[in-house]
Amino acid sequence: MKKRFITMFLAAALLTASVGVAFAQGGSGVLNFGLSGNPDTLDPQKTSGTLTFQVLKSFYDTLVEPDVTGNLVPALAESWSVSADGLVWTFKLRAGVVFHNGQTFTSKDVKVTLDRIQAEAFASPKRSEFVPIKKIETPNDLTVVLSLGSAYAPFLATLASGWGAILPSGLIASGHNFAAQPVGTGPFKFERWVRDNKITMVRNDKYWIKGLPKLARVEFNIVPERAVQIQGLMSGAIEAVEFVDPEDLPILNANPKVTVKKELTSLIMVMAMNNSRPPLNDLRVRQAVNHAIDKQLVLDIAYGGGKVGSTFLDTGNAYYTDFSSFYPYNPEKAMQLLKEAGVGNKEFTIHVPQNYPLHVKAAELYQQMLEKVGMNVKLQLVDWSTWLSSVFSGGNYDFTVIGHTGKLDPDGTLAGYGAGKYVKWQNPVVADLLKRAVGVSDFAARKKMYTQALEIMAREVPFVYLGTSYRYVATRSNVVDFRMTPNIDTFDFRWTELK
Amino acid sequence: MDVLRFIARRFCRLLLTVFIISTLVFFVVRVIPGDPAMIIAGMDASPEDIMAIRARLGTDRSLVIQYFDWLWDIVHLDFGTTLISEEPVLTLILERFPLTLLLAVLGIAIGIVVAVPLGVISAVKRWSAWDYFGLVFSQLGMAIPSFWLGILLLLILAVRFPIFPLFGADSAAHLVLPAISLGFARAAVILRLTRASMVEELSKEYIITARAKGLTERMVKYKHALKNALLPIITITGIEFGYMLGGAIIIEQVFSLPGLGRLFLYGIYQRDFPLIQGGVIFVAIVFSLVNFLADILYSIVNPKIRVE
Amino acid sequence: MDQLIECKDIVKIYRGRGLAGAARGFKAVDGINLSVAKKTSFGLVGESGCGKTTFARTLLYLDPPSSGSVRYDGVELGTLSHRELRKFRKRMQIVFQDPNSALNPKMSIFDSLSEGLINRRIDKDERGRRIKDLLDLVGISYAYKNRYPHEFSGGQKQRIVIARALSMEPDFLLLDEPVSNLDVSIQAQIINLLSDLKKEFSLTYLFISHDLNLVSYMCDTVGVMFKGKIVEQAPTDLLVSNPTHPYTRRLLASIPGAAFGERGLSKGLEEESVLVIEARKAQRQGSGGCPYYPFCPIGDGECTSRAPGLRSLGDDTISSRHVVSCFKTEAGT
Amino acid sequence: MIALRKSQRVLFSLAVLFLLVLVGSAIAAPLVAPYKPTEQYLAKRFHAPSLENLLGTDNYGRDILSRIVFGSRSALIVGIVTVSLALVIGSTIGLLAGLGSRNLDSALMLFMDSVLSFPTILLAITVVSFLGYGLVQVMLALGIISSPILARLVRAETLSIKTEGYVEAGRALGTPMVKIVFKHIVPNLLGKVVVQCSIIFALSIVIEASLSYLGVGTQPPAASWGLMLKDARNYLVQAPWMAIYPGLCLALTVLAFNIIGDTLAERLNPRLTGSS
Amino acid sequence: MEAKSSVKAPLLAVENLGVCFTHGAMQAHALRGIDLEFFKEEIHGLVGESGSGKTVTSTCIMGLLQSPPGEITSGKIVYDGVDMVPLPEPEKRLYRGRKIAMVFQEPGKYLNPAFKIGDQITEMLILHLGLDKKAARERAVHLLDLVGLGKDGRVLDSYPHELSGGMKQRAMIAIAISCDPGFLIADEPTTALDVTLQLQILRLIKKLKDILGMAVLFISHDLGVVKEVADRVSVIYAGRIVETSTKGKLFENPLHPYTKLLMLSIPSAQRRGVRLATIPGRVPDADKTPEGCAFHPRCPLAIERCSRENPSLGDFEEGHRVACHRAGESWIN
Repeated sequence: MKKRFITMFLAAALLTASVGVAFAQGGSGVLNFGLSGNPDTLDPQKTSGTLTFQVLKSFYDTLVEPDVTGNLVPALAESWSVSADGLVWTFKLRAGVVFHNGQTFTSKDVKVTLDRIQAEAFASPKRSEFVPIKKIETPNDLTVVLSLGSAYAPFLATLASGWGAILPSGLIASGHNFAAQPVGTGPFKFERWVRDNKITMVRNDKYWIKGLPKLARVEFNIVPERAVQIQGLMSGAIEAVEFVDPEDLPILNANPKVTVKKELTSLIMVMAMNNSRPPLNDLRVRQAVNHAIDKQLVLDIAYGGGKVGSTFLDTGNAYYTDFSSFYPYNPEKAMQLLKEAGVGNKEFTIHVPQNYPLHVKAAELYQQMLEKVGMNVKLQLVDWSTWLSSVFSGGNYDFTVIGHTGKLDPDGTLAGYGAGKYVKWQNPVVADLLKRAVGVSDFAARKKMYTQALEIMAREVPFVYLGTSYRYVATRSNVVDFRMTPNIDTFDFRWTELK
Repeated sequence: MDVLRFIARRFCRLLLTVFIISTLVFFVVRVIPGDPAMIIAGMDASPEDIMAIRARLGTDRSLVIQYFDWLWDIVHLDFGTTLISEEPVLTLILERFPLTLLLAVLGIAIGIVVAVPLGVISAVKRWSAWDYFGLVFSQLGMAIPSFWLGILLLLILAVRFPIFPLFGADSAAHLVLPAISLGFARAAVILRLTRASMVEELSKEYIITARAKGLTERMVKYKHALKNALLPIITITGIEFGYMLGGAIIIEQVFSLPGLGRLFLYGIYQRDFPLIQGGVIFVAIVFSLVNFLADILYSIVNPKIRVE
Repeated sequence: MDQLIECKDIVKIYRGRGLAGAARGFKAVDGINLSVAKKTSFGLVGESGCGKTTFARTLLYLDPPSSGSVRYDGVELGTLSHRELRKFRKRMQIVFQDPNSALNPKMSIFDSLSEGLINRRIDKDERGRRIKDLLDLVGISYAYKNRYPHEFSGGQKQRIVIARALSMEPDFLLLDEPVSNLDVSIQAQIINLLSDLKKEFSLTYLFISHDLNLVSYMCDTVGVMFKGKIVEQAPTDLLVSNPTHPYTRRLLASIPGAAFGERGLSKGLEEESVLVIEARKAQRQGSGGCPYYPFCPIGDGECTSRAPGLRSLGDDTISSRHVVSCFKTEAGT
Repeated sequence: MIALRKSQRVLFSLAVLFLLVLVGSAIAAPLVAPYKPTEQYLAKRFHAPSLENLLGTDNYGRDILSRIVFGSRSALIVGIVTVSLALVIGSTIGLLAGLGSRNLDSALMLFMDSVLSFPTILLAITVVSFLGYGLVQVMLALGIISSPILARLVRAETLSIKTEGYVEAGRALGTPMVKIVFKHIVPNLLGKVVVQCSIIFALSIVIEASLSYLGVGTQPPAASWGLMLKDARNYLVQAPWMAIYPGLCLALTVLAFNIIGDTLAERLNPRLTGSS
Repeated sequence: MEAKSSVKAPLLAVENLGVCFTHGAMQAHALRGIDLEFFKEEIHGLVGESGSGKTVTSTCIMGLLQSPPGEITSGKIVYDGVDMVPLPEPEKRLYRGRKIAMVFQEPGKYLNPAFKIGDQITEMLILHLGLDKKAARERAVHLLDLVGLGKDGRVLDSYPHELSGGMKQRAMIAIAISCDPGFLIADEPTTALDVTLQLQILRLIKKLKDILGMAVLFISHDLGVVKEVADRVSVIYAGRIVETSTKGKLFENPLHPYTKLLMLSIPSAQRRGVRLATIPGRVPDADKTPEGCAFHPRCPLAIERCSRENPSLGDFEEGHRVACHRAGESWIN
């Protein structure tokens, strides 16, 4: 008997040893990156996940892209021109760009790619953003002419977003599975994806920006435990992490081999209120809730600091205007307003997506602050899927804590509010302003319209606008020039080097 | 003949079990709030886009039609593709399974290597220091949640004393700590069982015979009693294996291992129905197979069963 | 004579467990006909595994027979509903072999004895009185009424079990090896008690045992059972003086020591080697011959081809009551 | 030998004592706990144990001692509800299978085996996803997943008790089936069931902690040991006390239940109580 | 045969053996001075009811008394001139199986289910006789033949459960006699067997005694069995031998009232209608043995002296010893 068990054990051990031929690491050009989860898919047109686009940024390019300051600059398109009515866009494509599979990039690729995302049967989640394109013409290999049905201000931003990635037409035609095997023109070539373990990519030697990328390869290590990520960063097993919980800052700052950079994100942190549910349909109650929250404290403790906001846009946005004088932290005022509104002991629930620990932490703080002004508030964690369908889409909630990711164009953020989007707040004036602003290309004119709408939103407070948090980018000290793309928060490894 | 019938009967039972559990899960996961189309679409998608995605996924059809559709596919051994990433479910599962299997096997092996000898000594030397050590060991094993043990082990043996890697699944060294965390808790159970089984065997009449034959105490205990005492351990090992598969989810999470458990958890969170279905079927089959193997092994080792 | 209990062609088949096992059955009782006259005692003798206990349980419909009928005092038990059967069963009580298992360890003996009385809707005061009478009857002090079974010895437990059976005021008592787990001196006490009770309450007994000595002491008629069948049945004296079936003879001859040892009946007791028995079993396989053939010293070819049925040994009133199932009835006498 | 046996008795008494203290503090939690368990004192986050906060404070400055005391409530409730549910579901199915026809038995056991063939934690997560996150749902899930074990036990015991003489005698005495079940069968299988329940009790507390770790268990800010452990794992270096004390409590509670279960098992198994 | 006892020295003698069990504060004197002699080629039957001390006696002779709780308080067990009681355990072990062997009541339980019969036999041969595997197996085949399990040694490769009850007991006997022991203890070897098998096993033991020239201690509660098999009979009651003699003398003329009552309490066809003799009460527990003669509370002949003075085992007549103040007296009129 005993013998048999020993044999079994030995066999298992041998098996392990043979499976795991230790991976040869090292070389200054390899960056180990700590990622907390998997991308959903590697097909840029079939997803909406932030984390997914963060990874895809290295495989694909777009016609235009944001630079370090957030301005849209040429990428695969060398230049472009717009007709006076803003309906016809002519793009001059970059010559000599080659896809990872060796195919040369031409206007055909743009057309086929855009056709793909527009196809109804393909059911891309971002299809509606491309529907305004009525006609795609390719007069020659390096020219694309896109005609819109109506003026659409965010159009360039749409092309610069992750889902505007250009795919090789040949592979699209042959039905290539981009979800598992991405092929683009990006700075890195996809090598391998072992789900829940790692994604590896190697330098694209034929990248169209000469001299870039600098790294030989990047490995995304998928490490779900935050504590493990941090320990990995401190011990050098990981060179950079996706995200740092502010709670870990003291340890990281104490470590000389780790550098932490603080940047303002483009996130809009809020606690949304369901404006259709009494008594939250009463403005006084919403005002009371806003008065009850010490926004800076919540930002500091839950999100590691940031800039307090006062309306529904990230505080660093060019269209942002400050209205923080409306509802300063004032618990007495809150209690008084609640008394006036006669809220009494009614029970409220804060629904929080369980997969976002920072929001959960913020929710615990909100809950305490609201209780302090006499509201009866409970927490309920839900998984992301339930949050999307039941809370966000179904409107089954009183309060919910969430952060809205930044967009390249304010319309991406604001569209639909005032007309019942998940906070169920109805305001025809705002709805109309937002709708009309889409067709206005002039910045000043557009900003005026948005400021008007944002002020109403700031006054009527369908949300608690917490503000925009800081992002802490922690890397080993030898990592130079690891960038995060502004507004869309994706990783940009092109300039990164290891010293 | 008898063996064939036995196998056939077990196989039928296995199929029935799998059918029941997967049907149950089929309806349960579809009644859970949550919609894979919304996961794909995200927060900013338009309702029309969501409808289109639903149509593409086929989740807009009635439950009954979806059920029979699924049943038809399963009968043809088609597990389908995942909804979110459109990868073949079976491939994904088979890719991830070896690691989880290895983890479970190692966990069991550690459990057995530690627990069986300790259990035997505890039983032979009842109420001795060994026995109390065994008692404390097994109770701690049951009382410490495995995720805790895992994190502690990581902090001590990967951070404080960097003997083992922190994360990843590239070499044998990566599996040592996970296997220990997984095996420890189950070792407790196996230890208790071994001890009870050995104590029971030592009180049996044939032990008196063995002594009356003039055998040494060593032979009486470690030959005559032990062989009988080990029999039930085989059965329990099969059942323990099921716990290992389940417990692996947590261990995989702590140690960043790309195992079946996390895949499955992801499936549940993302409402990726084909992935959940496939996972359920696969896990149930594996569990049943392992128990079936344990039964066969048991019948080989236990002469009494073989004839019946 | 008035028959209290009559059964015809009782068959009890046990099915195997599981899906496939159901098809193959095991005939524990294979066509038993038997009747017990009122106020007499019938003894059923057989070795372990011959189906005596299964037969006892089917007779009381504790486990209904697979086929065949049981008439009790003229009533067909198979036609009764559950509820009626439950009422009817009270008239037929059973005493088991193992007194340790016959009493619920979690109930005091007073509670155990009350069970039947409660079912008969006898009020509380009356119950106490009756239990006292019953315990007196079987020789257990009423002072022990609140004790639990483990506080009693085997003999005392068996007395309590008998008292419990009597609490239903039955007219029929099925005694399944009532003394075989008891010490010699206690055995005699219980046997005497049973004899006294039979007289006092005009009881009818069906006495099941492996001990031919005991059965022939207790009973008026004896049936010998082998592999689910009765192979010989006769009034006790006749059976003892003129055992006809080779199995009966073997049983008699096997009684060690005092009673029959020196009576010269040991013919047919030659030890059959294990291997011979195995070979004969194989010879008989599937051919439906006499089940006793493998063990039989006088069996021949005839016995391997077909099974003998029960037949009377004579026509006169006495020998007609002696029935046996063997082709070779003359060979042994 | 006898002296050593005594030490097991001491162990048993200690276990009982510990549980009594636990139950006492759970009942009198508001009196025992120095602070409100959910009250945040953001000014004193991560304070080490001191006279003010005997076991220190957590990442919201909440008093750990108070949270542990209130957490004992949810631990005990989880155990009690899980065991009760498993008892109701498991024993009913076990009794039905043991007493019913062979087909009913097969069907019920097939169903139970199906449930068992699914690893515990996965099943719990599935059930909790179905019912929603929260303590009540977790208890329901734990009850459901624990019941097959009890069902099997009850069935096996019922099948064996069914053949005991006193059950047959009861039938012969004309006792109705329902009465036989409650007077003869249930009291005699209770012993083993109690032992199994003590194991389920202990296990349910540990699994609750594991589910909380995965984020599907008790909802914050409620005080639960599992939740405390989950939160503490991120602050092991900064604030080890956040983990040590709730972990200790959980381990001791499970230990106490196991010791009690073991002792009961020994008392109930005459073979093991033998002198050899 | 009878002459032998006075001439030859016994192979094994138990002298004044006393055993006490301690359970906490309770002390049970299981044996209170046992004297027994065993001669070569002679079967010595030891008769007694459960709790009388039969099994404790055999356990002591085997040197397997568990201490604690048991303890030999007095006396010697002399085998071939050596007192085994004070021997250290390793030396005692050399007697067990080699010189003194034992056959138990339930072969099904006393055979290890996980080992083949062959292994269970050869294991001893290798250990005690130093045979190699091949020689051991050859001897095992021979042993099986000796106990009637066939000449081909097929049974060696069987597991215990594959054998019938009778075969198991034969295998058990084969194990016991494997090292050619001088002394064999048979503890109720036929009680668990069917009656028809009982006689075969009894005859086998007799045969082996003759072939191997062993002294046999045959323990039984059944007077009939002892009468069948034994040359000499001792009756044990409450930890003391109350009567001992050759079989003939003891059965013809039982002197102790207990012996006599035991004989009269056996039912049989001949005694039909005759009330069985009973012994009131039951065997006392070892911790509550009465003062004086332990049997006096149940004895029909008891006088005042019996409750005071414990009678010693003395010669009543040549070769017939009895421990009774009123030995040989009759109470039936």
